[in-house]
Amino acid sequence: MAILEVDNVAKRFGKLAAVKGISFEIPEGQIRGLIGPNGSGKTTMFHLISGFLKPTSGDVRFQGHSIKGKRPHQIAKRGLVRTFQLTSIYREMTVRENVAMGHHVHSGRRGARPRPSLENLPHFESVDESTEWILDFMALSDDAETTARLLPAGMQRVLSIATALAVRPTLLMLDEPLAGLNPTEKISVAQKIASLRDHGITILLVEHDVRSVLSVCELITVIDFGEKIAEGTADEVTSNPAVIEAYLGKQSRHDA
Amino acid sequence: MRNTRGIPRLALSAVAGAAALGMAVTATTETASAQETLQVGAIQPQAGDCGQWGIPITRGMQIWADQLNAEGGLLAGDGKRYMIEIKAYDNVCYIPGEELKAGRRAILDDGIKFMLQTFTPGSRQAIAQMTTDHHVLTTSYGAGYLSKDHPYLIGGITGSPAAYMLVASRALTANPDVKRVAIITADASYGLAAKAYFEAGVAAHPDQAEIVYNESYSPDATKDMLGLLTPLMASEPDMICQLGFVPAQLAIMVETVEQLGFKGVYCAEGFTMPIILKRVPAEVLAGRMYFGYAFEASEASFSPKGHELYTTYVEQFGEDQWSPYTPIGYAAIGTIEAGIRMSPSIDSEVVMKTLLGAEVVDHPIFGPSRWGGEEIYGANNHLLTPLPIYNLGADGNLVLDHLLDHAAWWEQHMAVALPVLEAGGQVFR
Amino acid sequence: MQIVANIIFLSTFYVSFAVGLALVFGVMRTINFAHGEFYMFGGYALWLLINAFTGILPPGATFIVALIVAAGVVGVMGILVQLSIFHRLREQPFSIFMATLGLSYVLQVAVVKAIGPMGQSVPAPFPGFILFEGMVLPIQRLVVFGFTVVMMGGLYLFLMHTDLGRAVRATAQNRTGAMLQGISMNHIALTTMFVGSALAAISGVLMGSVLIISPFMGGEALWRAFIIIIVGGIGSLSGAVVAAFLFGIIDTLMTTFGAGKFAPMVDAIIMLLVLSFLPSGLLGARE
Amino acid sequence: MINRAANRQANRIFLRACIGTGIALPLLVALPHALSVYWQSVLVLFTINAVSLMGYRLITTMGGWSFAHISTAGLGAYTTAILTTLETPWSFWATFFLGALIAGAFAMIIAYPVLRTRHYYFFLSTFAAGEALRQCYVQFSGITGGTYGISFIPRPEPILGMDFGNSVGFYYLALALAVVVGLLLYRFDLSRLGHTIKAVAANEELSESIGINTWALRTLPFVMGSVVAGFSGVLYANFNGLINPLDFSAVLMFKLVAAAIVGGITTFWGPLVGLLYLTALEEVFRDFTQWIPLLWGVSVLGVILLAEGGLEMVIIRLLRRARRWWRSRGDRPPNGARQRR
Repeated sequence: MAILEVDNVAKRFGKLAAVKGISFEIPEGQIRGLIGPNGSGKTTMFHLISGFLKPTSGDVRFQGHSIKGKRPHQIAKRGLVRTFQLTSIYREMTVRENVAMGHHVHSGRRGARPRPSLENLPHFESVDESTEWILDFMALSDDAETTARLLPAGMQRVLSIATALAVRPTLLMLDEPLAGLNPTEKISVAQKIASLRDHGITILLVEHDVRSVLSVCELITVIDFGEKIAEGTADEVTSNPAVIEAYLGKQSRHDA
Repeated sequence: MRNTRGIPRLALSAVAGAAALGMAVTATTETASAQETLQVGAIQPQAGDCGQWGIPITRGMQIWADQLNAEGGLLAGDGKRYMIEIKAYDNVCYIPGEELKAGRRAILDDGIKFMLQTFTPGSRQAIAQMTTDHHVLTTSYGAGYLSKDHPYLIGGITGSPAAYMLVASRALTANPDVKRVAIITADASYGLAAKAYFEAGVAAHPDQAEIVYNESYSPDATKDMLGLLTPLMASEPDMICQLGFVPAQLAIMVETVEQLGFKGVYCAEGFTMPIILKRVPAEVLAGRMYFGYAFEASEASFSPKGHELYTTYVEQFGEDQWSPYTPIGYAAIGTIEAGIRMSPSIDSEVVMKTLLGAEVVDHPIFGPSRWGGEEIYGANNHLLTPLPIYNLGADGNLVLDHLLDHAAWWEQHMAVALPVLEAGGQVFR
Repeated sequence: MQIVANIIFLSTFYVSFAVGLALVFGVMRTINFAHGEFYMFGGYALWLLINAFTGILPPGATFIVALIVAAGVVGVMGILVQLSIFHRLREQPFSIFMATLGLSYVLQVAVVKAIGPMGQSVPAPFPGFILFEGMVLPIQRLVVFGFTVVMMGGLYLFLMHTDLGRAVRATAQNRTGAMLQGISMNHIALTTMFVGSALAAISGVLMGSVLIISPFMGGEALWRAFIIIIVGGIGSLSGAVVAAFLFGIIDTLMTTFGAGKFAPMVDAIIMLLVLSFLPSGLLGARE
Repeated sequence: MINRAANRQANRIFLRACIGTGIALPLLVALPHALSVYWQSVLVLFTINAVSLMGYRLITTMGGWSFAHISTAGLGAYTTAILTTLETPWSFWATFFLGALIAGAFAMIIAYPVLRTRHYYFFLSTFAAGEALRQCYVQFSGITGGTYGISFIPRPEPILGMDFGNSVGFYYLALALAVVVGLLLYRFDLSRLGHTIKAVAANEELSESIGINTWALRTLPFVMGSVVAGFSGVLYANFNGLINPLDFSAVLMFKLVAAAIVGGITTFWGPLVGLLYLTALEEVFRDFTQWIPLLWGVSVLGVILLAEGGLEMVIIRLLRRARRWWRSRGDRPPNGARQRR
């Protein structure tokens, strides 16, 4: 069953059509890549799915229910959590406090709603235990007491994913998680993403840099000028002439 | 780097804090030193926009004190001379809550027994109870609010707001051809009081004139005179009564309505002629500018003593800082001076009783005057001093147009004026 | 008909004051609260020079001297404010806002203490008026109108046809983009503060010739200008001009129909609604 | 899930604050008896302003500096002023709670427009909202007395043998309110909700994305702070016995903001330090009233430029340095300690 169904979603800003009717589905447990050149509308797409923008038309269904027009925090509560392109963390808090804050929807007396698909993630009774586990899992334990803004960029990126993980998402959307990282960091973050999927979390990631995505994603959706131009495995996509034209063509122009 | 930069800052803050603390201690322990000094309080705006009114008033009081001190002090009824010290308190632009705070400072902390304050009812009511409890004889340049329950509040002179009524009436009497009156006042408590009193003054001439324009403007919003006065001129008035503009604004007003074709007469509480005459020639305005509010010290004939105030002020602060508001504090505190001179003791209760008990009070500027106010305030605590009304002479100098007997006017016109004042919310019986 | 003239004169005033503030707001992305005091300095420059040169220079010439002197002196003050406050507190717009508010109190008291609290007015340097189609047109106001047009024209030429001006404009439209193109922020900030403050002073001289000059004239005008640039749209000079005329019309009509005392309430409500529901104003760029 | 450790920590800090208050309370109760009548009135106004500032600081924790606080307090003041001066007057105690409630309701209504704005836009939009409300006090003169205001507002009727007619009795009323409000708000500040509100202020986008209802958590402190303002307004009106639209004007709002800036808002007590500083400034230089606005301006400018974070940070740094010195005084080498660093 598809965990996320994007159904002919469009978004206009005044006269400008940023997204012109895009549809795709993500089956549960997949790592999906959403790629496209700069300005192709992929970040807008991300905002539309996570509720930070409201689609002009079309529908977004998560686990079978429409989430169109819902506020981002309501969507997050249902288990669809996103990160941001420019790393978003609580800069003045420690690493531990950041992750603990991620538990917001599970804190308090009523606690968490059980998420059946997350059986591979251990269950905890208290925020402290869960925080400890996530810090350990994301290899942040050594820096737990460090103020977040003092971490190197790569670690901040990992921290933002760790905070999102604390919400216990069933679908995690990562906005350019590998951009701006050095090669070693890229490998380690990519491994983390893969292991998240092994814990039962479906992942949608947006990348600008095609090469880094190809190795991780099972299926890739390519958009350009607000339209879907291709969908398929890494090999299919890279050999698709439309993709090469739109994407690599632009890339070479950009490089020149 | 960070640390070395931090040290002087910290040290600086610490020193500043210590200094402030030190000054606080000395300020509180310092008490009235000289025996023969009488402290007189002035609650007036001392800063900000309203300082344009409050500061000249306070300066006028200071000159009053300086003049008396130069004579060796005020000769009181007990035969002794007292040096006068003026203490100014800020009411932050006539905020009644701040008037009260200033009143507490003056009365509770400094032990002030004689004081001048703003005339607006809100400000007078703010400290009414405190003046009664602590026997603080409090004058103002007008009445505003008086009460039988608060005998220590007195209306020192014919000023705000009664003078507006008298000036409007005088202008109508002197110009029988004036039929259409425009009133423009600030949308503030002093402006609304003036509006009612202008109306009452016009009402005293029912067969002659009617009010054709009567609006309030917001003093907060930047006002372009041309835009403000065009609708007024559209009502084709032949007399304009204004209250709320500062002197420089009045000058621009006169220039603007002249340009818009106004040929009638003006009435206001005070015109600062030098700045007006820079804009409009004297021969055009001569005989058309009626004003009166306490007295105008720059005109020498009414009171030579009062004219000294003008020369001293101009010497000290410059001619362009002269304000028609300077004499009002000077005149209003004169009522207390008269009380102290005739009272057998300078105890404020005795002074109050002597003053209010006197059939006739010999005011240092206005001469013999009687008490009134019963009909408006339920208490005869308003000294109805005669009101000198001025006009502009053909040579560009001020002339004393008329000395109006307030008490007599009131007796004659009370029947028509009082209901108008009541409708305007000015009656506090 | 007089109403039409009044609308134009009032709008002229709003334009001349608001445009400098809009420029500073657009580029620096924060408000210089002391802008009102710079305007006030312009007014006092006129008053002092008129007093000093009476009998030496004709008032008209003094008026022009005052424009030049005030623009230069206050422009340098703008640079000083940039160096001492804006630059030190960059990236902290709220701190700048409050610091300049503190500065404006300091400058007001300084003028009260140096010159006195009494509001002043200068006789019109170009006196007289003309009658045209039933409208009274004071010559001084026509002169002010003319100078405002010249000032706007000069600003337009500067922004459109000089490299520095283009860089300022680029920064106002897109700060990050401008930085990526290698435009030096410090340079732009200094230029903007010089020009913006000089415009305030010029406006002060112009308005000082028709309105009252007091230590507090800046505060009143500033509140008005906030509303105008917010309604016009942050960073948009043309928006500021359009909004200035809009408020010129609204205010003149309200005064004409006897609702002048409600002006502060109406202004406040308009400002609240625009800020909340139309944050980019009439012509402002989306952020 | 429950965050036990954080909860325990918060309880511990709060207990310490309660004990501290308990120790200070007898001093605060005795204080007015050591003062002259005038200083008693200064103390009462200080306490009322302190209550208002505690509410203000709560609003700032959600990241916005409101400029409508004083006008909102005015709603409390007008509620009590109007109802206790009716021909059949209400009891003060009823208006006390009603006034705060109305202030809160107003905040709830304007929250919708003003909370859509951020940073100094928030400042400007609250300025506009506050000014619009204040203009209502002026223009709806049938109810509010217009520019004349309302005078001769009675003092609260005695309860439990407490007379509020004099400054000391009224001070105890204000003090009781300050202690109750202070402790409640302090506990709230330490609570998980309090932390979450600050997290929203620090990064609203991230907070929304991890499931925090940021709208609710920005509205909550705004409304709570306004309720507190309402309480302070009620006391202000009853203590002075009169109110006027001018009592809620921008000059006085600036004082409140200046107190928060000069004192700092990181800690709970920072704004109170600022208020103490400004009150002292005003009293010390009261014979130089014409200079007071300059002193305010210089204080605000000086703190922003020279002591980032306000006086609280200066105090914290001094305390930290003193502690370090205390600890290191035993093993400090005889000379050259600075050079080593």
